[in-house]
Amino acid sequence: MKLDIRYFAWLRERVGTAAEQVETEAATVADLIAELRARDEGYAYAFSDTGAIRAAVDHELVEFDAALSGAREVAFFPPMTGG
Amino acid sequence: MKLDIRYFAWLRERVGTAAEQVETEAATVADLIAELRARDEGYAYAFSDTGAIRAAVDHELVEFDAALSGAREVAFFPPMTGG
Amino acid sequence: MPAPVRVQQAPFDMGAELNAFAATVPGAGAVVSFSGITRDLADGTLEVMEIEHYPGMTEAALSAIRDEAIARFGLTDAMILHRYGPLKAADPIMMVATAARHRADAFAGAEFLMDYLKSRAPFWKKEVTAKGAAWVAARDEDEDALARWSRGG
Amino acid sequence: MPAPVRVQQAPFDMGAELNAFAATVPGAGAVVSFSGITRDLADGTLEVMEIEHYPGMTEAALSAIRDEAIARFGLTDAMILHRYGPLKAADPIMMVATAARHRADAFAGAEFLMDYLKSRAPFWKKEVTAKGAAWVAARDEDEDALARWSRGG
Repeated sequence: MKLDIRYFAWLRERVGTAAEQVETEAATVADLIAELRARDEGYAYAFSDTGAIRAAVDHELVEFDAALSGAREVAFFPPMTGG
Repeated sequence: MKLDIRYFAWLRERVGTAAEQVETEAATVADLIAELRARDEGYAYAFSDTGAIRAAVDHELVEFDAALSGAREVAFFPPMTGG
Repeated sequence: MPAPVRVQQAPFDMGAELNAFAATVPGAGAVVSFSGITRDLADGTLEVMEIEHYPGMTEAALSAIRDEAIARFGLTDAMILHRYGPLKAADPIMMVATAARHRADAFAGAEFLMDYLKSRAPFWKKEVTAKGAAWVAARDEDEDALARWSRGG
Repeated sequence: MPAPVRVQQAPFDMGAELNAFAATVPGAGAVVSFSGITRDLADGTLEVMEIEHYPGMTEAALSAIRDEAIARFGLTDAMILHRYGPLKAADPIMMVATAARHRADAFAGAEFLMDYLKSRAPFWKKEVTAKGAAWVAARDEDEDALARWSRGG
């Protein structure tokens, strides 16, 4: 399936792009992270501390075991600091 | 000693005056209440439920056992309802 | 700069008060305001809400409550404004505002001000309808609300 | 009437926002506002605070938080406004306001909104000085503050 991926804050800076489209068969967010991390050193570094990363699927915060079936957009970012 | 006494809210309405000056030897607020209550039926009624009455001496909330020596103004009123 | 404690009969503009307060709190990251508004009776018959107070004691009590809140929560600043006299439904009655570096202190300071002001500042409300007038009774909840500030300092 | 959830780059006037909000909450006796203000660094060197957000998700998250607060505390109404883009020290960043019949719900609703918004709305802050830029780290206290809302319902 095709997935739009978006990156924010220091995760965006580390992977070097704000958005990309990937072709993937990842079943869960965790699977997708493993795929991305295997790409190159930049991605491996960006995703090295998954405790400091949050994920959203189609604008909804999810845990890493969330399924990707039917998903259109996945986003990765550090813990939020609004307010 | 001479004391200015002030009444507020329904206590004022029941005693029928907002302020008066009294000559008293009352040692405490409780003594003063006893003196006032003994005056007439209106005062007796006004001070019948002392649990519903608060007192201030010289603008400071006090308990009924507070001493009156040196006091200039004593005020009686129901529980406050500001805000 | 308006005085930090005001007791007045005149109406006030809560937005203008908030802006004036927020303009004078350098270094604060959090500003909280509370505004109390005259509520109509359940059956919509309120003609006037009369607010009586004790001139002299009122100002002293509000100043003491403000000083205590600033010291206790390390507030950058705090203000209290309270009206008296005849009010109509939907009229603003009073307002407090607090400023602090962080939000927890600004919120706690404002709640502390309100809890003390409700039960310790000499104001009394009387609801007047076509059928007569009745003094508003103090609520047990308001007295209970004070108790939380003596726990744990 | 302004939209109850707004995400914008433009500055806002917190006093005007408070007045506009308070004008539309009939029956409420209590209105609480919280305004967040950009704080300078301890050594006064902040040049810009950059706020990044996730368009689309931000609005959805804020709307969901607002709906939850209204339902949970029986609020008359609630509003949330949050800026993004480059801000300077002392610039207002964001604001929430709540209205309820009684003060306890208005305060709790505003604190709930702030606690959720801090850790659950997709905003990220970056502090820029002459020496470089640093992303603001999430504070453990902010995550802890969320926990209180799951106790006791």
